[in-house]
Amino acid sequence: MSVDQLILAILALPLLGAFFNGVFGKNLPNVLVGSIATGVMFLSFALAVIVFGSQSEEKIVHLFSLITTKDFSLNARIQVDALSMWMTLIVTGIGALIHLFSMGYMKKDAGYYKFFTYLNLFIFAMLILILGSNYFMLFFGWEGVGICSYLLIGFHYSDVQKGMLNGIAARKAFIMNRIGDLGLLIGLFLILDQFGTLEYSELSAAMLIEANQPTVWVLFTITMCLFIGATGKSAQIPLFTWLPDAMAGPTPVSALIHAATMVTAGIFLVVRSNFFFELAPMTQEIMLYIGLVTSLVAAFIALRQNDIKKVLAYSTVSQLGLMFVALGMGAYTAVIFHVTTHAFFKALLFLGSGSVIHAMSDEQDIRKMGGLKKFIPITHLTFLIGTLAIAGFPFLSGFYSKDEILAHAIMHSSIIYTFLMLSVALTAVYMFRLYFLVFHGNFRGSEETKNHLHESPWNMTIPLLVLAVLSIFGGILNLPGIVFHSCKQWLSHYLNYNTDGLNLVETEHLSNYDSILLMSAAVALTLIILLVSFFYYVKKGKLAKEDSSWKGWEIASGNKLYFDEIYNFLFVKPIEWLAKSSYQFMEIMVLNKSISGLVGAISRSGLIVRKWQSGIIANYLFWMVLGIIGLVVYYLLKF
Amino acid sequence: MDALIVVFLTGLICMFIAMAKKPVYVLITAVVGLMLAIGLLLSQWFNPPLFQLNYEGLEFTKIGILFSSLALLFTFLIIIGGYSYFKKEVEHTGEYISLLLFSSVGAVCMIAFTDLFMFFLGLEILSIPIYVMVGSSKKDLLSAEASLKYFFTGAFSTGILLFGIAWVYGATGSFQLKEIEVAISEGSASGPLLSIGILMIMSASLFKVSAAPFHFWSPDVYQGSPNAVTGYMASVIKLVGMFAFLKLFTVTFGDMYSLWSGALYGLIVLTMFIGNLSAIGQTKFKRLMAYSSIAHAGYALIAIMSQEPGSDWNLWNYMFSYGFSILTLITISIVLDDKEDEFSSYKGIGRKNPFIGFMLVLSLFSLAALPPMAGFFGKFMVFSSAFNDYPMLVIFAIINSGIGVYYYLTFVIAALSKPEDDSLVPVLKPSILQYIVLVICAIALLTAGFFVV
Amino acid sequence: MELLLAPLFVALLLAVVPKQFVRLAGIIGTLVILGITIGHVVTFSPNNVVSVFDPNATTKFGLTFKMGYDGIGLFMVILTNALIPVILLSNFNRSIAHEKSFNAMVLFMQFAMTGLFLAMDGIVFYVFWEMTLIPIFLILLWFGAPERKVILTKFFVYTFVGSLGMLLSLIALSRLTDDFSYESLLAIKLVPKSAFWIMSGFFLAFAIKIPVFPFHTWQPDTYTVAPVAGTMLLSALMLNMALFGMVKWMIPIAPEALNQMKFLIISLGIIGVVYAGVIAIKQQDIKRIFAYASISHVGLITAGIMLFNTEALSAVFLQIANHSLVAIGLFLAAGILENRLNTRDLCQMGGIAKVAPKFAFWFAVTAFASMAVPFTSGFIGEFLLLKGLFSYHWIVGILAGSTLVFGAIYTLRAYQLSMYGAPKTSGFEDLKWNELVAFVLLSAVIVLLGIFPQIVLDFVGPSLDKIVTTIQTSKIQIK
Amino acid sequence: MVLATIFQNGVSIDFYIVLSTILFVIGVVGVMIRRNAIILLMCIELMLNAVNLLMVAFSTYFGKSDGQIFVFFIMVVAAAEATVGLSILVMAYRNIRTTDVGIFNKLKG
Amino acid sequence: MNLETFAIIMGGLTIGSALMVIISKNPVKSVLFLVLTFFFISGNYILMNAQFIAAVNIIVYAGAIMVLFLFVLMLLNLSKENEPKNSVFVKFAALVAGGILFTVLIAALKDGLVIAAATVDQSDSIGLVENLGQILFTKYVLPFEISSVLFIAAMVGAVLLGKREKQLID
Repeated sequence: MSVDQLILAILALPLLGAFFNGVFGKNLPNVLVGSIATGVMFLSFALAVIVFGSQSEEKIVHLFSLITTKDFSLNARIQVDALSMWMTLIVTGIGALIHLFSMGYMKKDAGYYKFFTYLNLFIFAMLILILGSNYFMLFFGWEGVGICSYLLIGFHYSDVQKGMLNGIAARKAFIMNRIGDLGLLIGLFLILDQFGTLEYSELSAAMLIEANQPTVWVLFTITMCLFIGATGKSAQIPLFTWLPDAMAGPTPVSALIHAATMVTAGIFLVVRSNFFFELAPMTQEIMLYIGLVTSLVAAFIALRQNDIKKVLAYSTVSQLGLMFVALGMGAYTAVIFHVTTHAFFKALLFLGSGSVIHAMSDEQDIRKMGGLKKFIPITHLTFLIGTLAIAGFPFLSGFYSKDEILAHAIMHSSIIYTFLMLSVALTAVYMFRLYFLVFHGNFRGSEETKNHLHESPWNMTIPLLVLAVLSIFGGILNLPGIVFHSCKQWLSHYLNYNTDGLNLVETEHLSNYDSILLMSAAVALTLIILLVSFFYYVKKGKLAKEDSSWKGWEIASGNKLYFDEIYNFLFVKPIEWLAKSSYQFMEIMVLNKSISGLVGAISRSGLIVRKWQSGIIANYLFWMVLGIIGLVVYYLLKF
Repeated sequence: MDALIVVFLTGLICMFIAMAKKPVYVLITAVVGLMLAIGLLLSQWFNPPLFQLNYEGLEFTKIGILFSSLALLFTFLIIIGGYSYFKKEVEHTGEYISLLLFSSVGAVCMIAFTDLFMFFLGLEILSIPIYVMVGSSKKDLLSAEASLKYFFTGAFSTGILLFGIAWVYGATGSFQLKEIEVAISEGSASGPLLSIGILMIMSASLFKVSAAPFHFWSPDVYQGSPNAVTGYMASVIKLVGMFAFLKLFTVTFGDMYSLWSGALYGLIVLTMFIGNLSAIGQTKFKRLMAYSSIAHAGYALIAIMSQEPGSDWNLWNYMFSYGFSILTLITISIVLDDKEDEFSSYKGIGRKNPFIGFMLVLSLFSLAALPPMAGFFGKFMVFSSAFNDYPMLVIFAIINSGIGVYYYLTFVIAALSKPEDDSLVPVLKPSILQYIVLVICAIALLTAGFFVV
Repeated sequence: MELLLAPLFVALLLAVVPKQFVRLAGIIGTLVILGITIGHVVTFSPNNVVSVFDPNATTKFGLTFKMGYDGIGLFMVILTNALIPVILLSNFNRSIAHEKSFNAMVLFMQFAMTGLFLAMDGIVFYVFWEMTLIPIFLILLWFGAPERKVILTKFFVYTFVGSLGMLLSLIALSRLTDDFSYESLLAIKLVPKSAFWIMSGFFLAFAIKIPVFPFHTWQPDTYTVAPVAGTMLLSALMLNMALFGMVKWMIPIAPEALNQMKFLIISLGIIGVVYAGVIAIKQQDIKRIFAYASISHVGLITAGIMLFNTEALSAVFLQIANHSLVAIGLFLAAGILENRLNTRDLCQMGGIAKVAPKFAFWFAVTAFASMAVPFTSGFIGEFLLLKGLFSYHWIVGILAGSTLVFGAIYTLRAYQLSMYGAPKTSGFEDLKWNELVAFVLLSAVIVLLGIFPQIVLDFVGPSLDKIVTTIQTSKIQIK
Repeated sequence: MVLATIFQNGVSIDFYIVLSTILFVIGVVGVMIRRNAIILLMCIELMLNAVNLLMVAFSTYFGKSDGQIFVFFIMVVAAAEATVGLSILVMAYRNIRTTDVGIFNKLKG
Repeated sequence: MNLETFAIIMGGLTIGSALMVIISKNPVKSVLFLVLTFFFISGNYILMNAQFIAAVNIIVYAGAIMVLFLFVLMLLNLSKENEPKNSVFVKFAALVAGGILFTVLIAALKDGLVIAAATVDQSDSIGLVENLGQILFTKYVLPFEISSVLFIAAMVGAVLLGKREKQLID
């Protein structure tokens, strides 16, 4: 099979799976449904690996033309290059694992077949997003993943207690994404207006020629619009509040969509558009600061969250913020690297938490957990690996990727580096808090729950183990070159021709000495926090505080810095007020009343006119005489 | 001329045949006579008439032939559609029908006149039998009242008309339309005498077509008179009045256009508004028809206002569609035969009797100028002929059409909606004759608009 | 000609069919008509103008009776004729389907609409335009909710008054031309002032029927009291006539006023998009929500028409098709809810997804199509329209784009309040076969057009090109 | 003849125009102020006579006899009208027992 | 006494008796004043050399029509002064309207009368029976004949309305 057909197969397999499960899944046994869904994912992944291995240069596969008008055409095309293939690998790979995990996790769910349909559909949309050769395809997939995300967040919509709430969370996610989408769409229009095409290759080629470059302001607007789109999907300030709420969905969904893949679409967008962003330094600055603030804010909020998934969600937001900081500094390959490792360990963490929740009979509150390491050893182990990875424990994947970003930061500005270090430290703090509270100490849940505690089945633990391995060794992909010179910065090199933009940026690297210095600082920080946490939670046996005993910053953190309330006050309430008042005032009072007023006036004047019709002959004759008088007077006046 | 004689003779014969106390014979005679008359009229379109007299008081132009045959056709439809009413009192059937026939003699005179003698006589022959017919249901108090009102206002307007004729005579020295026209165009007659005379004649003509402020009689009289007579007044008298108006004012007094057009403009606007506004909120069917006929008089007068050539054709089309619509409605009300004439008694009629419902929709929407019914085309032609000179007038008329549709619609809704108690709604059984009338009307309303070549 | 007369013939035929077969006969009849239409579509080449009827006569007032179709006309005809069987089908199990009068009126309406789309003469257009009012009015009157009468009067009078505006414009035009054939009307050269008034007259008629803000107040009320089938006819088919009329008649006849009116109409359209979108957010009545949604969507289409370039107009036709499909789907869903729960109040619904999963799924598909998500027909159309509007002015583009957000808010709200949560009622029956088939057919077309919008574009493109270039070359430059 | 035409003897036509106008207006006023139907009818006759007077005056003034012929027809019509009017009146009287036109106001609005 | 004075006196008397018609409270008096008015008008006709019309006027109007009126008055027993009075306001309004009508008509005439020139020689004979008969039966024979329709219609109508219905006898 040629690459064209393979790539098509990669795309088509999830779709076929979704279609098959969607149509026939209802009447098939769950095992079969799950196996098919998972099977196509693994197959897809395998094909992706083949393509990845065989394809070395950029290739565009033309499928069909969506629209052709005189001015432009929008085509369904696939672009096979390093970036897209790398992302494909992540998506299909992690996707396959999470599918496998879901087979166990969702076992007892009534909507089993639906779940896998949606998941497959999601993978399909995500693949379109990353494989498309133009912004239009990207937008296509972009919206597609939004819907799948919506469907999956609100998956338990008919839950007796939380059905509506799940729905509201899903809606919130969708609408916030839509706001970002609008920004993206406008960016697309601007691009189309300026260049007349949406193809990446044509655009980047056009941008290379100075004469074709639009003015700074236009470029700024374009990039800002794209960035707004990215903030929506990648949960950055101001559009980040949907992501924690999105945890209402089943845990595998959180792992796949809201940690590993979909939320990185914004990152992908910026990396893809590097040829624009490189020439828009102002946007880069904005991106950098927004990323930084997001990272800190999210990390801060995560400190006092008690829902295991919420902690992970804020951690995701924080990590994404980190990535945007890196993007703001133009460190595209570093970001992709971090995306990759983040996908590994965050998926791992989420799946681990899923396993915990599974074991805890759907309890998510960490205050009711504790001491779980005895009961679910595999989960414990893998979760620990994930925690260490995200906290930047030496030689785990997170360590390398985070380090690379930090290295860029210190080259950029030491203040940013400081803040980033703060963010990293906070990450370690809340992650260790989470870990210790869940797995150490005494079990704090009910007896009933305790009796049900059990390790997850094989199809859930295998993905955990695989991801754990990846989390450990993921760093190999892009070693900083201190240890093995031969595979130094492999990923960066691989991605280079996609991401070096206009060849304007020379990717600098710190000297080995500086690198080691930085690394040691980070490692020291992590280790200190690890030790302190260990003493604090395990030795002193501190527990998570009750909400009522929060003080000072804890209140702010626990209440998510009141973002929801502020948004509610600033946007939701005014719009609802506007909706109500414009209905009541404009629609009923002004428009309807003006019509009915007109009608009323007409019929009232009808009543007046009818009064003249008194029924008395003398009056009629009188009117006639008046008519004649009128005519004569008319004559007198006019002639 | 020969048609005139035939109609008159038919009327006479009817009276005598009625002595046999067999209403059917009267009907057959009237039908045959009218058809003969219409045939003779139409044959004049191609050939010279059989009788030719020295006196030229009557002249049948082509448009005159059309108008008079239409008037006779309307009379014909009224007679057969209202037959169920006429035969109720056997001893009067002959009188009813012959009075209508005599009246239609007047109608033809009033269409074909060439001097004011025939105009005046035609007007009176047209009106006097109808004064009687309005009061013909003698036990009915309202009928008597209507008759009295019609008579007094009518006689009063006759006085005004004669006063106007006298002044015009004084100014021009003649009763011949041709001579008057010449006198006016030569300018030898201009002056207050002529102007006031013309305005007086206009007042009387406006009375006949029931335009404001000379319209007051029509709602009362329409309501009070028997249904068939209302139909006759709304169709034939209005048609004839309009044509006489047109003939007098666009031809004879055509050179005084600047005088009467201004006055007519204002009165048309007044008429349309009064007619339509008063019609809103009416609960009596025939009263509604009366107000709508007032409004329609306003629209039709626009044809007379317009100085475009062919306004007589436009008027003919307009009156054609209007007449058939009214005849349909009147026939239905004859079929329903409701003394109270309230809207409420029409509730659900159309739903229970689909054909009647169909005809109701057809005629009411034709009145409201909804295509493809003929009413739309009539209105369209009239309005478009006047738009160039009087855009504002046309806009007023259009606004009024908008108001008008409201009350037609209320009636349609009442007639077509499902009644609460289905058993109360009668199943109507129109006679064969009424079916014929309705079918003729339906064909006319549906197709006429398209064949104005 | 058989294209035009077939519906009338079927309508008459339905009057004599025995009552128990009438609903079947209705569907078969419409399918036959659809077959005839497909025959025309297959033999049609988009560059042509096919004359259907031309007696070569002119009446006294300039009526030429000319009828024919070009790409856009035939597109509208096929859209109408394809959707009417679906509408009949979706109402197949309701009592309304057994009514002769209902079936006959739908067919009669089909006849009138076909005539309208085929009209090549101003008067013929107007005649059919008004003729459509009668069947829909009767359907609403006979089968609507009990409180309908006042609202129906408002609807009828409102739309009628609107069309009087068009009548006035035609009357004004009658002075300037010998006959009303399309070519003669296009050939008229107007001074800008009179062009402005003539276009305003047309716009009044179209704006009320579409409806465009602020002429929309009849619409939510009417949609709520109408029977489901009536709402479908109104929202999916009736307003297409107005949009079609704007493209084919209003602008080509008075293009001199295009630049004057452009700003005004686009503003009204955009205000409608935002205004209706905002209002829909807090409505409790599900039909009302969809009614406002419809106003919002067509506001966008209206604004798009005024851009008057081939690209935007192609998108307009795509959106017309999309809006029709979606409207039928949404109102079918609303009708099912209303029918089985006896309420339209969202607060009294909930949890239906659990008891009626099939319904929930297909309703969701339609709802997503309404939100213009990818793979549905709305996506491309909306994309192109927004792009066009954005090029016109960026503020307009952004405001219009808010439909993405508002659309998501109100559609999802309506969907979730009715479908999500714990079931509040028991015994909610899932989709019947006919409803299922209707949903499947609609969704199939929605997805088909979502992936291959080019078929629509190719179909209408040449005709639109012709219209646009005629105007550009002969009369004015479009700014 | 005893009298040569009056207009050759100093009486202007204006005199008769004014005279007949006065008579006409008296008739009109009478119609408006009286309520007895018979008197109303009489006032209308008075109006017609005013017209007759004017017609004859013009006819004599012009020396054309058609004016007088017209007067003749007016009389014919007046007679017919009076007949019909009185019979309507009698019929109404039978129904309501009054000739007061003010009573006839059941039809209105 | 010249003709002018005579005409003025005649006119004055006509107006006076006409006024009495509308002023008299008793209907019978009104009828009699109307008859008187007709006589005065006939006098005017004679002044204008219209002898035939004068005669016909007296015969038809005073003789026939007014007798009919009187007859009906007596038949309906309306001779008493029982006519209900219009309110003062109505009378006042009617008088004002009449006054205005008169004023505006005269005001219109004040602009200057233009009357068709008396082209024909004002012969004395036009008002005579012979002359009128000649014209009536030649030039105006058609209206003459047509007026028969009028009379028949009026007759039939009068019979139709006047005939007592059987049921109405009480």
